[in-house]
Amino acid sequence: MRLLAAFHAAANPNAIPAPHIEYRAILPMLIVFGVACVGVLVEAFVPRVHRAVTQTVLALAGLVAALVAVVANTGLPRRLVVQSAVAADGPTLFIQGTILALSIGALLLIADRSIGADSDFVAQAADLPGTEQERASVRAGLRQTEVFPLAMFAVAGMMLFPAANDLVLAFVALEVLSLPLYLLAGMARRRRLLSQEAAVKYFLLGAFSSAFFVYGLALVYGYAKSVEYGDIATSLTSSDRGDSLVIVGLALIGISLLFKLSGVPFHWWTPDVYQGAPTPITAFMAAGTKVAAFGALLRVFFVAFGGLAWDWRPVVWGVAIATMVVGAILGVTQTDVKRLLAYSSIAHAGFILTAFAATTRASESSVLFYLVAYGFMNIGAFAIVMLVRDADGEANHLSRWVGLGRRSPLMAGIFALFLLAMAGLPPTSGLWAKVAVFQAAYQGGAGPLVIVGVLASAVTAYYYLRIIVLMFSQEPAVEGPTVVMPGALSAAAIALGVAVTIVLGVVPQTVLDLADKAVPFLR
Amino acid sequence: MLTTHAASGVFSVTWLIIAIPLASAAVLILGGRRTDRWGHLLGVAAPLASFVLGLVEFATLVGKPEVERSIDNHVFGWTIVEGFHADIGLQVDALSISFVLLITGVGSLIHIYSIGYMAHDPKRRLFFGYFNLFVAAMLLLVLGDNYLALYIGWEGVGLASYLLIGFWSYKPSAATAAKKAFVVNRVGDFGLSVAIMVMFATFGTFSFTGVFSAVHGADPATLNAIGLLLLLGACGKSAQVPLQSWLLDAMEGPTPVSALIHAATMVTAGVYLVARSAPIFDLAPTAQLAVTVVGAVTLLFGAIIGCAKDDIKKALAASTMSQIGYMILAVGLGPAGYAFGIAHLLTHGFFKAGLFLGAGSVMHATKDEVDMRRFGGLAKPMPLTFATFGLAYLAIIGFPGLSGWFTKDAIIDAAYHKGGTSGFVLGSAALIGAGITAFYMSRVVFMTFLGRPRWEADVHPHESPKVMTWPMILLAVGSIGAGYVLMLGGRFANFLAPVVGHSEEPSVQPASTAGLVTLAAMVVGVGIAALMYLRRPVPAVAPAGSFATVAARRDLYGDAFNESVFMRPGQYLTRLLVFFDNRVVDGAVNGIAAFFGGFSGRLRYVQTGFVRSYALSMLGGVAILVAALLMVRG
Amino acid sequence: MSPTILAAMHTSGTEAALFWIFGPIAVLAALGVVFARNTVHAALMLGGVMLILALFYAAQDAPFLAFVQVIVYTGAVMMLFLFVLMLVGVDTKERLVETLRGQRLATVVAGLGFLLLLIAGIGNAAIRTSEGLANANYPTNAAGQIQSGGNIYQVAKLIFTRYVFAFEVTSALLITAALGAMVLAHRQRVMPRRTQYELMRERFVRGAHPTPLPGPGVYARHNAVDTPALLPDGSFSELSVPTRIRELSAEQGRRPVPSSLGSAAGSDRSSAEGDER
Amino acid sequence: MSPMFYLYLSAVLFTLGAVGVLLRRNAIVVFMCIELMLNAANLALVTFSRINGNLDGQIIAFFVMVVAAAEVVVGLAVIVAVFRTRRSASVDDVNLLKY
Repeated sequence: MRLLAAFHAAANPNAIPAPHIEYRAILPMLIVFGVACVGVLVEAFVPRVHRAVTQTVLALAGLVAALVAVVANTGLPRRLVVQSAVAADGPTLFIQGTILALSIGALLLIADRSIGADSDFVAQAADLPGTEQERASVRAGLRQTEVFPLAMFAVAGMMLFPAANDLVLAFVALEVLSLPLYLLAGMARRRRLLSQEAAVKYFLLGAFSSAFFVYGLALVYGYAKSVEYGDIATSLTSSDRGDSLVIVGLALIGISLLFKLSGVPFHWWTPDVYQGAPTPITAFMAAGTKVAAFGALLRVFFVAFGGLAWDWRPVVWGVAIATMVVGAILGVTQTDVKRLLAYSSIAHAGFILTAFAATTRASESSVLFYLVAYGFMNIGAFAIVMLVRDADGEANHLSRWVGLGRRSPLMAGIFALFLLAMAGLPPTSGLWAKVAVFQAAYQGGAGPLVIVGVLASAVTAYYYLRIIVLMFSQEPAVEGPTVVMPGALSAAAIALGVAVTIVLGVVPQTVLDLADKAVPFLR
Repeated sequence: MLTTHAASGVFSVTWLIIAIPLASAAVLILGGRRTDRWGHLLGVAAPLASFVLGLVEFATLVGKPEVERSIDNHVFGWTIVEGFHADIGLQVDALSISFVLLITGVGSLIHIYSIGYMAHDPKRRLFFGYFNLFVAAMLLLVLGDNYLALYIGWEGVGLASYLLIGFWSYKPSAATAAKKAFVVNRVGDFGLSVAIMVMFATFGTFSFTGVFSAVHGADPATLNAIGLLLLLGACGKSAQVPLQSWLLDAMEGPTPVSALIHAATMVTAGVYLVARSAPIFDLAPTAQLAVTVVGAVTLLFGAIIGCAKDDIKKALAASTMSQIGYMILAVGLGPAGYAFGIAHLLTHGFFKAGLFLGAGSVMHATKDEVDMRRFGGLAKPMPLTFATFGLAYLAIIGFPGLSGWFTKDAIIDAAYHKGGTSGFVLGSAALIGAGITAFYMSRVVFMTFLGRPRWEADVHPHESPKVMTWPMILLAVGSIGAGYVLMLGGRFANFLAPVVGHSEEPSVQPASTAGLVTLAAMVVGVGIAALMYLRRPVPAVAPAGSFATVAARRDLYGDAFNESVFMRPGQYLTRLLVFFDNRVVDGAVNGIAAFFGGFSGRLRYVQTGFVRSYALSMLGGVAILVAALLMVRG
Repeated sequence: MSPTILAAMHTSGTEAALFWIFGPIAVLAALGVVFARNTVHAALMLGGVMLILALFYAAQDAPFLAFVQVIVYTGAVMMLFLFVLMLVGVDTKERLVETLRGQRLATVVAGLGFLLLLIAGIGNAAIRTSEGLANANYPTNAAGQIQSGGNIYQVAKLIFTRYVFAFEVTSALLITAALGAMVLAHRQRVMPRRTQYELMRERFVRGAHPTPLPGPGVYARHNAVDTPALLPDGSFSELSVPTRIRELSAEQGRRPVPSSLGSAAGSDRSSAEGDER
Repeated sequence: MSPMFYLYLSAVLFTLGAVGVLLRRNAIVVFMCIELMLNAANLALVTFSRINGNLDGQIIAFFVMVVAAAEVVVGLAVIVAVFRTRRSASVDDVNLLKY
């Protein structure tokens, strides 16, 4: 082989040497990309009746295989791979593993069709809502199975985003994860208008924010002469250029990341999109995107711009406070459960930002732990939201949830568990997640943030507990919605959520150790 | 003093004391309608089982030599976050076992009573579920061997209390009360959680043994800060000034709830917290002084409010507030007072539960009437209730020989013994409080059971069923005897000594000077009440326009004099305090809730739904962030 | 070309002229994108900006990008935009009234503020030298010889070595895009295809104009498409001129009907409204 | 003339694009303005590439173009889907989700 290459080079002095690629290190991502591509082929060649099953099995197998690959890679040395475009280090593996596990949960929800004849997805996205054509598609039992490859592409993007070691690859990954989500957000079967509106808003604002990313990238490139994180970090001390260039660039890049993780004031899309998108996609997006975005945020800000920490810290403080306050206060008067969870997700982003603002080693590991805990409670909560239905599909208005605990105590109890977890109460993972981030923040000198965080979590606890009280202490409405018994797939997803939430609540140490072993980021 | 011993024998199953009610609660809450038929029986059996277990442990504990009377039952090691290993364990010692017996003992009685009281409620099963949840949480609170477990229990009782106050949430007042209790308690909980964080940051551990062995070298300022934060937590849960306002409203819950949670157990958690943290407070004089001041203020505050309430449950609630003030005062006195505070807590558990159950029995008999002006002369149709209520009443006012006399006098005495001006002021406050207590409690009894009947025509009072009267009888027995058992010969103080330290004071002499003065104050209080509410008919409508009524009854010249000289200023004071309570404190709390609600309600309209507005505020945010970064840079 | 020259900050005069001529045009065109009422005009303005940028790329030693810009952006992307504009309706004009209160003022303030910050950021960058791309395009080897190369070769080399992974990953983007467009546009037929017979029935039962519409009239002096046809009775056929053309000619002030036959003007105007096949 | 002017030009174009996003109601034009922003960024990249004396900037610009092309396809597909449902391409009309 090598001989052949040498021969080739001798024959043509201009031949570009083949780059060395560490395939094993990027195997998890390659598997997911590959499965997504195979999924597209399945759409083309497998008969319609078999597609859904084939896609489900394929996607699940792919995710599991990728997860296995992530676990198998834990022994590899920490290094930069693929022409130093990708960082193969602990946080990468930890985040990728988290994203894969969360994606398995979300995929189970996406694939589940047991909730009556209608799934959450359109029969045909191209049908106009309310037309005879649409009804005919529904009657024909069609199903938009392209959802699976799209979701897989998004998963692959999410895995790549925090692993990328240069800004270009990060940008490409950002788009790989976003584009499928824009499409998927518009595919809800019920309330198509809302769903399409969500897609348009998400798309326009997402594209707007990624334009800022590109401009920031350009400015950083102008300053550092390179976009590789390591080079940027070096240039901060050695460059002869004025800092203003990199400061503005850093701000613009940070804004785009804050947009993805719904930091205030870039959170606007969150409630609208969470509410409008099909619930399984909301679950996927809420869990996966947040993990990926925080992973990338940590890597970009700690590895590339760690030298400027003194400059960006105060701003992160401000953003964290605003995010916690907005998420906590606006959640209080929400009446739609998905919207409420959206504001809760904003508040949680704020809590995580407090640890981030502390910029210590502990803040890295505590953020990782929080992401695991939060991701799973989120998947579980949205899974339950998906099951509370009446004749018009999901009953998302909170007034419809009154007395649900009387009607279906088990499901309402599980939902209550997830709410307790979000409130950070024992015996759930949420408690330790909060303890971890607040402790990291406190030790990192962000005491005031901790105070705001505790107050904000008191306010959020108020609205979570309000739902619990609503479900349990009042009689159900006569024509209220019922909780559909979950099918095997969504039951598995819920069980996954419950298990992780409780296990991490009781014995968090294993995962905390893992997170601690995973950090720090490869610098 | 702080060494603990590994658990063996019966102590190794201490966790069952908590697990049994918890499991029962899980069954009842999650079981749905299936458990309707037998739910209440399970609900009663659970605390009874825990009580029996507690008794066995108590007996075993008493049989051990004093130095071994602290058994640590390690449940599991819990390495939580890097660098700290929280051994979640249960600690059985004199203090915790006393609480266990109180909670499960009185709790069981109230559970039994509830079978009858809640018989007609379609959600009785759920009620028992919450009740058991409460018991489990409260047991965790007192049995945990570290602050973290205590905090978990603390939050747990808060949740159960919230659920139970709002149990009849179809009543808007109940829902509001639940919310208020929740919000006020969050303030206290915040203090506690910060205290725990500071503790961890300073000592690197949560466990009682760890913290207490580390306090000796600690910075006094830190200890004072921890103490004050703990006090804030105690104020929230124990309804002490300035966080007292939720307790009166909490009476919207079913009466057994008021009896168990808002009189006998949960509200005493603050006392437990201070007593448990004795080693910290002993080294933090400022915090300790603050504790005594809070206690003294509250005991007067509650007593005065008690004089003005016509609602029997609110009057009792005010008295609870006042009595807990005594306990807080006592535990603030340091080693001299811990034993008395806890002893008063135990006797109070009996007689206050008895009073509440009696009140519930009265309400049960009069179609849920709570206005004492519509009672009167109930002694005849309800002799058993009257007898038990009367005994509990005598106990609370400190009638010689009954339990309250032993413990309350001891506290007053101990306050005077503190010495100095502060000791005198505190003791006098407690003394005056005792007089007022006698007055308003007599008022309650006279207005409810004596005098002429003032109930509505369609009300036919009758004695309550046996399932309700027996618990009352047992509690009355406790009200009589608990004092002897605990106080004679300093028995309880000795028992508690390994936990809270010895007092150099000799055991209290019941016939001391202070005791005699207290007795006199009590007699005066009862006498005034008798003059006002026995010799004179009680109007069925509150004398709101008392100017006019005074004029109408001019022939009773002496009474008019009484009224204008003693009553009016008292009334004004009372009104002022009630006003303060209703407007200022409630106003602040309601205001906070309304603020968040209103703020949120208004702020949400910022989310206009217009993409362009979103994009605009994003661009604005970008500009601000960039500008901020450039400015930070210089 | 000597690889060792260190390009100063100053560029050649030709380039300066190019910039000062086309730079302002680019700004004007961008303003056009923002303010043109007609969407097609906006699109054309954007195309103009893109072409000018291609020119600037070429001037800055980026010939490959210049061509990509022309081919991909101006050629493909802009065509896509125009295509969709046509699909959505070219005649859609935006109302000029701003419905969101304060949006314009706030936009101008935020925009100006942002621009100032950007300019300040760039201006304070203290960039003193411009390296130029001579070295990058024609690197020397150890012996001091200029190696084979050129911009396209060096760009390709970078893409396929240093940036190879990003390059591969973009394929996922393209697949996603294709898949997405297909999902949102392609419809599988679930209802049986309607036969000729059914289509015919549908058309006749509705009773609307079964035959093709009449073509425009052709007269001796006017053979434009906006000249209506004459009916046998001498009146004008309202249907013979497409609506859009009628609007256009009305806009441009041309009477759709020869003035010599003015009697039909009224009927034509009335037809401008109702005719919505 | 210094290459800096290209940078200033790119800043102006970028800001104009951002302003256009906020002012235009037609979703397609809004999107065109976003494309304008990306183009401005590309100009900055190419200019920096020349100033820095390495080709990375050009490569990045190339990637931005590819990404933008994909984004255009997806975006226009979404916009057309909404247009077919509502017969309106105005972003102010997609306003059901709020508060």
